[in-house]
Amino acid sequence: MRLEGEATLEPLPIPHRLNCLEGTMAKYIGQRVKRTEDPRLIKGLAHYVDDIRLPDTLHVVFLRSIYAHARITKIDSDEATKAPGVVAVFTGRDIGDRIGPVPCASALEGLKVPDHRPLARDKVYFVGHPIAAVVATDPYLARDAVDLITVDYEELPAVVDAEEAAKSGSPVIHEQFGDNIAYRLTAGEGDIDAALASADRVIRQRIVNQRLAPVAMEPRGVLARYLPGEGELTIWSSTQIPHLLRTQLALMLGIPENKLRVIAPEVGGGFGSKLNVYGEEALLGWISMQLGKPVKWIETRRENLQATIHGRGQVGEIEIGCKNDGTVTGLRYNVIADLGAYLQLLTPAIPTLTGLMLSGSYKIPAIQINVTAVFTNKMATDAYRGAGRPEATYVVERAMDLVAAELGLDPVEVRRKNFPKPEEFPFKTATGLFYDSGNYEAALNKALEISDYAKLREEQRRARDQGRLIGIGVSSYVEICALGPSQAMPAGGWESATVRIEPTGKVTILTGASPHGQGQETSFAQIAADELGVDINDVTVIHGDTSIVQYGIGTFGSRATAVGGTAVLKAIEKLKEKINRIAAHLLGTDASLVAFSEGRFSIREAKRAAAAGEVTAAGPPEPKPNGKKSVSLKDVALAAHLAKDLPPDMEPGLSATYFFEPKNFTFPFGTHIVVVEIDRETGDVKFLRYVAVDDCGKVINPMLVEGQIQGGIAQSIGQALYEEVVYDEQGQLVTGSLMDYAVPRAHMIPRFELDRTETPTDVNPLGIKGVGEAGTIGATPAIVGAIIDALAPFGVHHLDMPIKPETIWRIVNRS
Amino acid sequence: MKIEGTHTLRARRERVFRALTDPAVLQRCLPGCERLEKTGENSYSTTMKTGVGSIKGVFTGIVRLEDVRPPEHYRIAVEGRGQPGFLKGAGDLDLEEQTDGTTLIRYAGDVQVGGTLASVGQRMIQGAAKMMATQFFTALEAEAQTQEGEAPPKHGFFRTALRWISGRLQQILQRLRRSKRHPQS
Amino acid sequence: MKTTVRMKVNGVEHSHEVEPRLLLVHYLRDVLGLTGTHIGCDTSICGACTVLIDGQAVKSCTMFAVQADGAEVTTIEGLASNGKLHPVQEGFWECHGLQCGYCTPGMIIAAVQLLERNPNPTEDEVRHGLEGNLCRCTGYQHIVEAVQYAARKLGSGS
Amino acid sequence: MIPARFDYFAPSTLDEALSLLSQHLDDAKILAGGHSLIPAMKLRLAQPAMLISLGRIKSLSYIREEDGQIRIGAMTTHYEIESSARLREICPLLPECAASIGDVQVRNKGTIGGSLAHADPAADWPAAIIALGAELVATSTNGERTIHADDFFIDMFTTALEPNEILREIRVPLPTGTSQAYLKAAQPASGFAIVGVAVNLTRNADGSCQMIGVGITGVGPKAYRASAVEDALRGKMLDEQTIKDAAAHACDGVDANSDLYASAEYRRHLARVCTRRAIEAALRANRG
Repeated sequence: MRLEGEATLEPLPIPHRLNCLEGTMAKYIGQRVKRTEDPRLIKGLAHYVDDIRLPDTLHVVFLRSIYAHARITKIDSDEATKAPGVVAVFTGRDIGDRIGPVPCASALEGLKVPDHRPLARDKVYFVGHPIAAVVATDPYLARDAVDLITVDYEELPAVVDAEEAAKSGSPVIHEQFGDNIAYRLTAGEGDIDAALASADRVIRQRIVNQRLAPVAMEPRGVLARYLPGEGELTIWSSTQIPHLLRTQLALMLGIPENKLRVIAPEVGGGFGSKLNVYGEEALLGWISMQLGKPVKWIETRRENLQATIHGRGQVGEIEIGCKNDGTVTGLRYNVIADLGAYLQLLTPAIPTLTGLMLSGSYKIPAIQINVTAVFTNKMATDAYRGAGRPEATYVVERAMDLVAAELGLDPVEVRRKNFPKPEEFPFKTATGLFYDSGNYEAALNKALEISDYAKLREEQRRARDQGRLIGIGVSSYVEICALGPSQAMPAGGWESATVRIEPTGKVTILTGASPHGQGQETSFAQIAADELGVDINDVTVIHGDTSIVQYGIGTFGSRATAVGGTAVLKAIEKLKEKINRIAAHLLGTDASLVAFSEGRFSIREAKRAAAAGEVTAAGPPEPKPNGKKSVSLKDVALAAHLAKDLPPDMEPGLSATYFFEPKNFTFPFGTHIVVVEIDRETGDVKFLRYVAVDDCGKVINPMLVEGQIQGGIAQSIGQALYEEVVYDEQGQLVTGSLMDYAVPRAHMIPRFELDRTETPTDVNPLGIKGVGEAGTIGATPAIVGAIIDALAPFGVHHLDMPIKPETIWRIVNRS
Repeated sequence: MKIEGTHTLRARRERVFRALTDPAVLQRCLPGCERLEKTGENSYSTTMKTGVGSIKGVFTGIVRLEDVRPPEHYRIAVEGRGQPGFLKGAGDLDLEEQTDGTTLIRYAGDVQVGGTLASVGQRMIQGAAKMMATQFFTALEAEAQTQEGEAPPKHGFFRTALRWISGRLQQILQRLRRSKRHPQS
Repeated sequence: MKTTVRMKVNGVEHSHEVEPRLLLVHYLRDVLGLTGTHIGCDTSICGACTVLIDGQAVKSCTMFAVQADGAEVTTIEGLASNGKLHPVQEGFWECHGLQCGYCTPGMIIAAVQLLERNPNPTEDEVRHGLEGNLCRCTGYQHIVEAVQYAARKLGSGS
Repeated sequence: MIPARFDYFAPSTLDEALSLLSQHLDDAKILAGGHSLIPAMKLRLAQPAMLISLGRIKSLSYIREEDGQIRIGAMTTHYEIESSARLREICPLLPECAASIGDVQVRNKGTIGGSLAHADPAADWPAAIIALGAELVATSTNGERTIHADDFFIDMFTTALEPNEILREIRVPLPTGTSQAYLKAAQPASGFAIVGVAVNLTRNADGSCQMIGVGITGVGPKAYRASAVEDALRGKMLDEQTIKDAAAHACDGVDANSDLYASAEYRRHLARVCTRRAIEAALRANRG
């Protein structure tokens, strides 16, 4: 392991480096430590699900619906069953109730929950709905056999548009419910009607948060192996939540949870799409149990776009009331949430997160959200990076821009005016949250300074005079991270860690968080190496295997470091007490007299004496019963395991487990400033600047934080300009491949200028807030705001995403 | 997806209409139609091997003629399913006799595709639908120009006809352009 | 109908009877067990499956194994020599050019090709040079820095 | 994504390939670089029973000058054209167009002949080939014929090639100048042209336009020559207004496509803008 300063080449010229953690003597924490997980990844030696090979593995290929809504009148799989290499063909009727329904963890009042089985039975509800699973000795043969299955469908009218779905008279997707409304919810505090009535102005705007596809680069994949003798089922799955998945799959399959092992090997990205329990995961386990052989299914990208959860999908109207000086009096958001045909794990919960975050970084006395959540004949929406918070931030930030435009004020000033002051924290919002800590103005000011905002506005004026269309967008976001206290979570909001020191002194960390690209193998090792005074290369972080790792919750909601990292710290603290006692015992002294430095334990008095220069040829002043001046952690570890010479009544071994329960969420924040120029002939958008100042509290590894923010912003650029899951009127998925669903490429993304402020949280002892979703949450409104600002001369106040060149051209052209 | 357009066929309206309602002619004119069997009044079962370029699939389904009002109107509905997905199209055809003995066909319809075709071919669907409409009418014109009882146009004809019509279109366009540029001529 | 293919992969000669329809990426992964080359899409867009064939970066999902008959193939596993990382691999490590790592092998191979053809690329040239490779995690900035790091390293002859 | 079964032949001579093709007209597809065909086969939208690969026929890969023409073998890759120093000097439109195709990996493997024979309505090559007034040499067991670029593209994915013919060579009249440019508005996901415009022009001593070729792809079902643009410029002084007025005719008579990324109206507009800009770029590029 080499630190950045020791690199053989000069450091790269990056304009705005993130600062290292201040005021720490730490060797690793706060440093740009290179990732320990990288060597296997850059050599191509890591193991994602499809890279795991078991002898005699059978392969599954699915037949999926080509209709959005249809009754299945007949499935003929005889020919497929007889095809070369085919071992079995399963349909929904074959399986019946033998696999439990795909779970939804959200328990909203009055929520309608359709019976969701891994394979369609009587009806198909969306394009991509799995109908049959072909099992063969080879994936090529399985694929061939899929073409031999014939399905007779009776096509039914598809419900595609969410607003139409909510209307009475719309065809009903799940007949038993009578309509398509999954639930209605009103939330918020304050008298919203009075607040809007008291406003000098009330602005209304329809706002769309379009459906997106998460597109983790590794599609989903499942490998299941049932050992009939042992009665054990192992499922390798590309998942963010191995433990939660195990519990749910055990329930679905009726197998004892302790006979089921879930392993999340290397996971190639998730962004929420693998924070779920999918029918395929259960089905593969079940098939392996039926056939007694390993079975594997690797999702194709087409399947991924059709049948892995989508994100966003909200159509709403905001009403925002403000005083003439820009003070916001109230905000109402009436929103129709497009849930899709079924409820996946968190589907109904996403709009509720939007509701919670509607206060944004502002003091808004009255807030109300009215959610109408509807079923449509599409894939389910669920948590996609940000999960409800990008929608909220977008709504609030658009509202701030609309207020500024309405009043002719600078959008920066409107924001500043409504910020809570640093001394007002913890700040209670009208949505019922307590923001832990914050200094929103500091981040804003820093972003203004880096971008030289005043000068930018000056340049914009001059450019406009020359007929150029330059726009500046500002977004001051706050987000909800480190999910979260268990009270607020469907399945526990804590995270676990076991820290074990092996007899040879090597440190093993078992974390219940299951990172998949975020780099916690490194950041957790940084914490442990500093806390234990060992070399980082002596620390190994293990995750993602339910048979090895104690129960955990998983990696999502920007929680792994803040909650899981704290669990590591707490486990080490527990362990250190014991280490200290063993060291004292080995040194023949009292634990209170043990000093620890440079990886060694010694007796404090001896040290002090040495420092005072009193040590002479006579030797140390204190007698040493066992003759040792100092012992290493390794000595302690060996002693703990040999257990021949331990303090009386001490439990042998050197391992501690901690389940950390945070007392609140954390609320990172920041300001992004974007400058764009529009080609008035083509409508193309070009980024001139992208400045982001983020505050995620204390930072363990600035390099990882930068990576998270940059990746998040890139996904936001995708939403703002390119990405949209499009179904046609019949519910056909039009963006069914990466030829039509535009994931941004390198040349579509600008260079980001990043900086930070640092406002620690007291929610956890590390002061960490979390950063995994910040970029995605903060960026979108800034980008959209910049484009709208550029088009302000044409009287534009709002545009829906993705803002395509044609849309812009039409605006410029119509005048 | 909506498609609409017009085609002028150099044949008289009655003849065109008869061709349009003759299953043997329809089979030859519907792009890639390999089989058209009557299953009822104005309804047929069909097998079509159709597509554009190397993108091809075999579809089985039905063809229905509706709202038949000789010699000026009918509606044709085609539905087929196959490995690449399904095709569904329905269109109203209105025939207008022109003073020069030709027939103007206005068509307006709706084309739906599903399955793989829909999810990966969105940029092509409209073009392919138009292309097939052109193929259909080009073939139909040739059919309508033969005398009844005469042998139908030969296999391989479509390609030649297409090339011919595209050449002719270009000539017309060029003529139009020239006349625009030199209004005196 | 099976056909014999012979190719040298990472310096090792291989010969197998394969179906003509076997994709090169499946040959590398399933027949040779070289699973470092990944599959991220069906339509030749994402670039995760990029390998070098006779020194040229190609998408191995858009090629049949039989088309590579007689070729020399380099996959990510063959890039390091004698246990020493290729400068591009080193750059990705130094500059945090990867997160989930799934696009990384293809991205690295594409970057190797890029630097062979343009040893000293500008940021813009790097971004355009990697247009055949999608990354969903990094936002590309650290990847650009990784490639530039490698360019300097290769340029300094170390 | 797994293709259906097929038989595979990789003959080492063109004659063998032609003879195979003539024996299997209904079943066989020619495999060049494979970058259009293989994705379609993986999706099972194309299921040819037989592939005849031209990959072993080394004699189909070349760039040379002969009889006042640039002659390019059909199996020459986009990258070979992109990186040809000689072409950059004598016909920069070819390397420029090549460089705008797909991505590096696609250009390394994809071939000019394969792309032209596939005739994707949004492919780049057809625009350049038309602008340059190229001829395409088609060969079969019955002999050889040349087809002018203007007559080659019939409709989407449909060319003038007969089922028994293989596209062997592309012949580009040696340009007399280097006022050439290719400009495209790319679809962000696939990189295909929403609109692509290729311009090849030469000027008289007085600066007026002597000859101009404008090829446009992406707008309609096939690439086409923008004759009205050419007519409006031929013999004229190429000032800003003249170019702009001429470019306004970029899609005269063309039935423009409409898709997720661009309506027909916007496509037509983009075609006009790109045409104007491509002509301007060509004038800037003039080195002679």
